[in-house]
Amino acid sequence: MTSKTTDRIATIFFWATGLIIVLLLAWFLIRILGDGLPMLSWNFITGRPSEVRAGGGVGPQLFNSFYILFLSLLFSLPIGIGAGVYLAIYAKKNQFTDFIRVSVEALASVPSIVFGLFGFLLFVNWMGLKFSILGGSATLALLNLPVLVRVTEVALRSVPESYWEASLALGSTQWQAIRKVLLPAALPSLMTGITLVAGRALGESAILIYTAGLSVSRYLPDFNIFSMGETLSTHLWYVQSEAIVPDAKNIAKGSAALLLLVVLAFNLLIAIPSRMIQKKLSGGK
Amino acid sequence: MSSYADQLTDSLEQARKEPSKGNRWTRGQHRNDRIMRIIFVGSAILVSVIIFSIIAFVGWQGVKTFSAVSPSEFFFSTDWTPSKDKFGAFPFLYSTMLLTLLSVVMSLPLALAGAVFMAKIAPSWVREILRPATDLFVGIPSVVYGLIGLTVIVPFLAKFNEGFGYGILPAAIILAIMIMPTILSISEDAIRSLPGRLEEASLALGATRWQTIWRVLLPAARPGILTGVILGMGRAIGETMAVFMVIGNSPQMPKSLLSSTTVLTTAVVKDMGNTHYGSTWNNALFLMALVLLLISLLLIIVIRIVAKRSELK
Amino acid sequence: MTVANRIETGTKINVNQLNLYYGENHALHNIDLSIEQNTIAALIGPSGCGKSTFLRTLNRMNDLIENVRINGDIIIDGQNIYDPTTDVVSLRKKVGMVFQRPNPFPMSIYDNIAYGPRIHGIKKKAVLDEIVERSLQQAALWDEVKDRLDKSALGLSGGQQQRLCIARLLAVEPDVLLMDEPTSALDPISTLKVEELTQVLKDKYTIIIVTHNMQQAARISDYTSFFLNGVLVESDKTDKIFTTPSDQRTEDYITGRFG
Amino acid sequence: MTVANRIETGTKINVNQLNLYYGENHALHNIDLSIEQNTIAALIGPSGCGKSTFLRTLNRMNDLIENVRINGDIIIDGQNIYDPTTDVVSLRKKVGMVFQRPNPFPMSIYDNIAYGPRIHGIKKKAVLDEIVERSLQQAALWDEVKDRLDKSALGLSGGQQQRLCIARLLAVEPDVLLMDEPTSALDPISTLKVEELTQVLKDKYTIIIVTHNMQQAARISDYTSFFLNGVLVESDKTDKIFTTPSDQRTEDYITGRFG
Amino acid sequence: ACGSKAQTPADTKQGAAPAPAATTPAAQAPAIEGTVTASGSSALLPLVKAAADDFMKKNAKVTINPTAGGSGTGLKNVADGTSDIGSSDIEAGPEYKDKGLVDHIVAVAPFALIVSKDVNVDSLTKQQAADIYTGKITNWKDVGGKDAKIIVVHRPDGSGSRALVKQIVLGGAEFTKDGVTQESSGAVATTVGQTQGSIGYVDTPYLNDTIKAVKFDGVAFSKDAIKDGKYPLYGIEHMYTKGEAKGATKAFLDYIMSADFQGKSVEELKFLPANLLKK
Ligand SMILES: Nc1ncnc2c1ncn2[C@@H]1O[C@H](COP(=O)(O)OP(=O)(O)OP(=O)(O)O)[C@@H](O)[C@H]1O
Ligand SMILES: Nc1ncnc2c1ncn2[C@@H]1O[C@H](COP(=O)(O)OP(=O)(O)OP(=O)(O)O)[C@@H](O)[C@H]1O
Ligand SMILES: [Mg+2]
Ligand SMILES: [Mg+2]
Ligand SMILES: O=P([O-])([O-])[O-]
Repeated sequence: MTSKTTDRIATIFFWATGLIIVLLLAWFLIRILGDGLPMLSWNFITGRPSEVRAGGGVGPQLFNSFYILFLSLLFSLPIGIGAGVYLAIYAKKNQFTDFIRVSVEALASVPSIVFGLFGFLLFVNWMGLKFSILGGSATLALLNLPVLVRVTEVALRSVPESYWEASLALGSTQWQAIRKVLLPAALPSLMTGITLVAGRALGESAILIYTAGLSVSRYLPDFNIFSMGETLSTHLWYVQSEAIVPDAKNIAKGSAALLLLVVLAFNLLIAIPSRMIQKKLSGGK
Repeated sequence: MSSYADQLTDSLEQARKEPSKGNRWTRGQHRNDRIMRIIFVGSAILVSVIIFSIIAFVGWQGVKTFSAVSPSEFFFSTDWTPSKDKFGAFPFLYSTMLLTLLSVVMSLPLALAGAVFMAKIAPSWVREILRPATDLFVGIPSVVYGLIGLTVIVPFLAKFNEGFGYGILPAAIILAIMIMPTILSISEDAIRSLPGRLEEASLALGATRWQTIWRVLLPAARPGILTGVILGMGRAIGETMAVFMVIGNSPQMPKSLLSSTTVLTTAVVKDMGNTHYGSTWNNALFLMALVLLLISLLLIIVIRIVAKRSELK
Repeated sequence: MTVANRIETGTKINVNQLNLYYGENHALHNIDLSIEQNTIAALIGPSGCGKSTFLRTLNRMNDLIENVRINGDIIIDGQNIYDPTTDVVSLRKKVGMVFQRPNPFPMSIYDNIAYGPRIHGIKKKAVLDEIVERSLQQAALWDEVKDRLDKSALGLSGGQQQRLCIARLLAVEPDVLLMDEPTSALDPISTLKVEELTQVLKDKYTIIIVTHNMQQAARISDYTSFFLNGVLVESDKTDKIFTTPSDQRTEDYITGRFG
Repeated sequence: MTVANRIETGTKINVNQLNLYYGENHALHNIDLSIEQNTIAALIGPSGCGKSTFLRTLNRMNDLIENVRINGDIIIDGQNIYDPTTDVVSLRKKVGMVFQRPNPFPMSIYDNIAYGPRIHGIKKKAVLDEIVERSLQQAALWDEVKDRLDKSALGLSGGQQQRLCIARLLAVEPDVLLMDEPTSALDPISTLKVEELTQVLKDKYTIIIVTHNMQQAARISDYTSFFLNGVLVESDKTDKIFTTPSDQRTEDYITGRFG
Repeated sequence: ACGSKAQTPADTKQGAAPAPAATTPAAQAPAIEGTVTASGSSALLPLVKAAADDFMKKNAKVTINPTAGGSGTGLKNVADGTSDIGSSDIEAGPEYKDKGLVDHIVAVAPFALIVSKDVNVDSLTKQQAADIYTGKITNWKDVGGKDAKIIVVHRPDGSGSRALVKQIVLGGAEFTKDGVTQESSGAVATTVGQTQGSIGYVDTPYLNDTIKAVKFDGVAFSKDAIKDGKYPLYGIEHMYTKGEAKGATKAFLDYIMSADFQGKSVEELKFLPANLLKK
């Protein structure tokens, strides 16, 4: 076989792989959305779940998904960004920095079930929060934290060094340079990173089953952080495994589709402004 | 001319008149700078505190198991019968390893080929489609993967195994898809971040694209690819819900790839809710969580070694 | 104005026995140099000889790099800038820097120029407006950009960007301008504009410029210093260096034997 | 050997009305140029004028870049290399290239040199051994590395790496060597070695070299072409270009009025 | 102004009691408010959920959060205060002796052995069922069916149902480790429904038409069969509180025990009233 035939075969093979990946995704999407979209109705999306009879909705779960996500980001963003800024900018190459870096990587590698256990004992039991939105979002924040640190660090590092030098050479303090130049310039990639974190958090179930519980408040929306907070993905788990409502299968399909749509929408919602900022920053180039 | 000189003296005079204002502002900025620095360092320290409290906590709770169960029983016995005080966790460890390896092996060809395709072959518009597509794989919640495993893969495999489709194989298929984007995107970055001059050098010597990829790019990107594989492994080891739905959950050694078994994560979820805090059984579950944690940390160390080696080169 | 004239105005910068190490790498060896007020000093030498490194010691930008060790004195306006009590932030305000590649911030032209004054506490719009206009005019850029001040600075051409960076620097009213190959990324016409600009600016500022282009050094500078492997080989009036250098290595370099 | 001598050996490369566009950017305008066998042709001009772009059209390295459009003819040994039937892979084997920054593969010195022969199907150890030794000797590197052939090529100094890249190229036995600023990242001594090497190689190869350093062009080349903004301003014997250029712009450039 | 701020909450609290009474004359007692969490037995879950639905309709300010997790989970959660009510199909074990748990027997929950529809066996003796679940019999032909492998579906160790099967059917012997374990009764029903040749056990509320309940020792499940002692597969459902129930929790338990709920809803939900066996 000549090297040129090999090359041609390899090229075909690589294109085929690309195609397989796309087809695989398309199959997932068609399967999930195809099965689930017909289940979606206004009533399903906003309605309260029915425990025994068919025809309930997932309104509170949808609300809780976002509420818990919001709270967990509220806890983890400041710390995550803070630590990320430290690593990207202040950290000297020394043992302390290495130590922090290893900690972040270690935290990132913790299996979510371990976070679940930790949150369950720390927040649910010891701190007496019971199964609650607060307990769930605090634990989820631990999961988000290392990813946010990394995202921040990477985003800041990808800002050209020249901005940093230019600002300091004009006599700014480091904090001024970070706040006025680096963070704004890093914003688009920061936002993309946060979207990924959010997508992951929206889909998380192992952690929340143990900390936020599998039931919802009777009120919608209920902003009480101490009420139980079943989310869409834990609801999906619950419905497919133990629900007795006759339409459990349909609810599962609908929830899966809704969950996917939410993640998609979230990506779009953040991607668009982040593209716009990017465009503005780069002067339309 | 004169107006310019006037301006200059004006501004100088002004500076002399209000030196304190500028100073106060500068002092304030310096203070802010110091405060923010403390905040950043504090945040960084907090991250360390969190991971150490998790390790300490899980470790402390898990190690208590050894007051009732010998380490050799826990790690090497295959008999897990808590009602008879038998806590042999070997089947879980074994299945975890097997499942992880299998899912990486299944995932790797697709992920690597996809990475090469996206980094070097696909025209940019195809890449623009593929990149968000692989991100979307990450966005699909694990429960949904599990659901598909349960409703599609398990029944399908059942056709070939006397009606039984649960076990490591369906779990590995699901995991292979779940970790594919991780391996793919990290490998792609690794390949893409290779200096373009390597590729140029090879092509300029009359190598075909395939020869360049196979002989130069992939070997040069090996550390990055390895990192991707290890991170993918980490994900596979830690995945819980999707695996739980398809693996069968029997506390026994798998007799084949289609035989009900349990991995560490699912062993923990299955019983954590209903064992009493402080009981040996419960402690054993924490010990499993600790083992999971240690395996994950070990993988991190491996990554760092790999990274360091490639740095030295 | 002749060179002799300007020497009388006094020494602005005095470098004594400066040594700099990047970790193990001894990058600057016993540099002694003094630079007069309101002159242009050019630093030349082959790649890697330490020109940029030296330039960056003058506003302590090397502080940002890890593992840098510096000893020796640099005295600017009678004050040793490596004294522990020196406020680095105000030093950098006073000794401004223009980089090889234009590095405007990803903001509007206006905000780029106003950046410096703002971080130094000026908030009044009217004052800022005035500073922006004055700085752009000084940098010979006002006419080209006055109608698009709110557009991103990244939309400017390379040469415009470089003049913007100079304007941005002038807005904080420095005394000394450090320029590290300010034209090497620019086309010939932009280069010419920046060169002309330096000639105007030297009436108010002391300028130190690193350049690879010996003709440029000859054209614009009053004094030239030749570096080689971290050593300051020779420093003298520019016409002297380019006509009758005292060191053989200088001669080899300017006649293109290497580099 | 004089220049006149060599012209008789015939035209190796003939470029006719070559135009190249990077998307909207018209980077090369109607280039006409012919290059004689066994000579060294230097391409000079300010940064961004299209020297590298032109060089890379000669072995179709620009094919790798998206959105490049090329028209016009390039005829090497009587064959139009932009003909659809041309085999790019064998073209590149014949027209080899050395880059600005040395780019050895992250493998052993031996494997670097053997890479080319191997991809062209040579497997026998004995043959490879011989090729490696011969190529390294031609590149004047054999003595320095013969005891460490199995060590990583990245451990060599910059100058050694560049000669390694030349040796690697010689191992595939090209006809034409394209060199894009091969010494600009090297120290003076390494530069000298590479320059000497080109003088030896021109007996067997046709060499086209891009350089920023006009003295280098004057020292080593037989012909010099001056590019400006994508236009080939002037092309002639090197001594003619450097003494009595016919175009004002060439004169301005070589006397350092810009660039 | 300072004083009034401090007083406001007290005022509203006092005022809160009569207010609903005025607006909803039907309500006789002062309005109950609060959140009650109930976790535990998945067998009992349908009943708790139904009761919670009804109870919340009657009490506009109460949220009941019923979840499952298994009997073990319920006991554990109520003991450590994570839940207000812990439900279980089995009595709390000795480890809960000193936790101050108070038992409320709320219903009798019959369960059944279920098989997938392709299994042509309608009845199993206790011995056959025991042999299947201990792994001695692994093919349906050994119990009169066609030649097909038996796939057993279990509940996890913390499940009350599993404990009951172990106690009633296996006589305390150990389960085989083969087969599939599912988190909850609902999942067992689903799995058996979609897996050929499978057998499992679920509480009768989970029976549906994708699965088939087999007779036990020739007796099909019915209220009378249980009452007469002919059908032994049932559990006594307990709801535990930590200490005596108070407030909303008490009201909720009272509602479940009320004649109204016990008399009608319990049987509608395919459970049997708590006092069935005492009569
Ligand atoms: N951040 C750094 N860390 C370590 N070594 C450095 C660093 N920056 C420069 N060096 C080394 O110091 C020496 C002088 O570098 P410098 O950048 O000052 O040279 P230069 O004269 O400005 O060269 P060029 O003309 O290429 O800009 C070089 O050997 C370089 O490798
Ligand atoms: N890959 C590319 N895509 C788009 N434009 C390019 C690309 N490469 C070069 N150009 C443009 O083409 C023009 C010529 O570039 P080229 O690299 O050939 O110049 P050069 O003479 O080699 O400069 P230098 O001396 O800096 O290497 C420049 O305007 C450059 O911006
Ligand atoms: Mg420099
Ligand atoms: Mg070039
Ligand atoms: O969930 P259980 O009813 O079996 O404990």
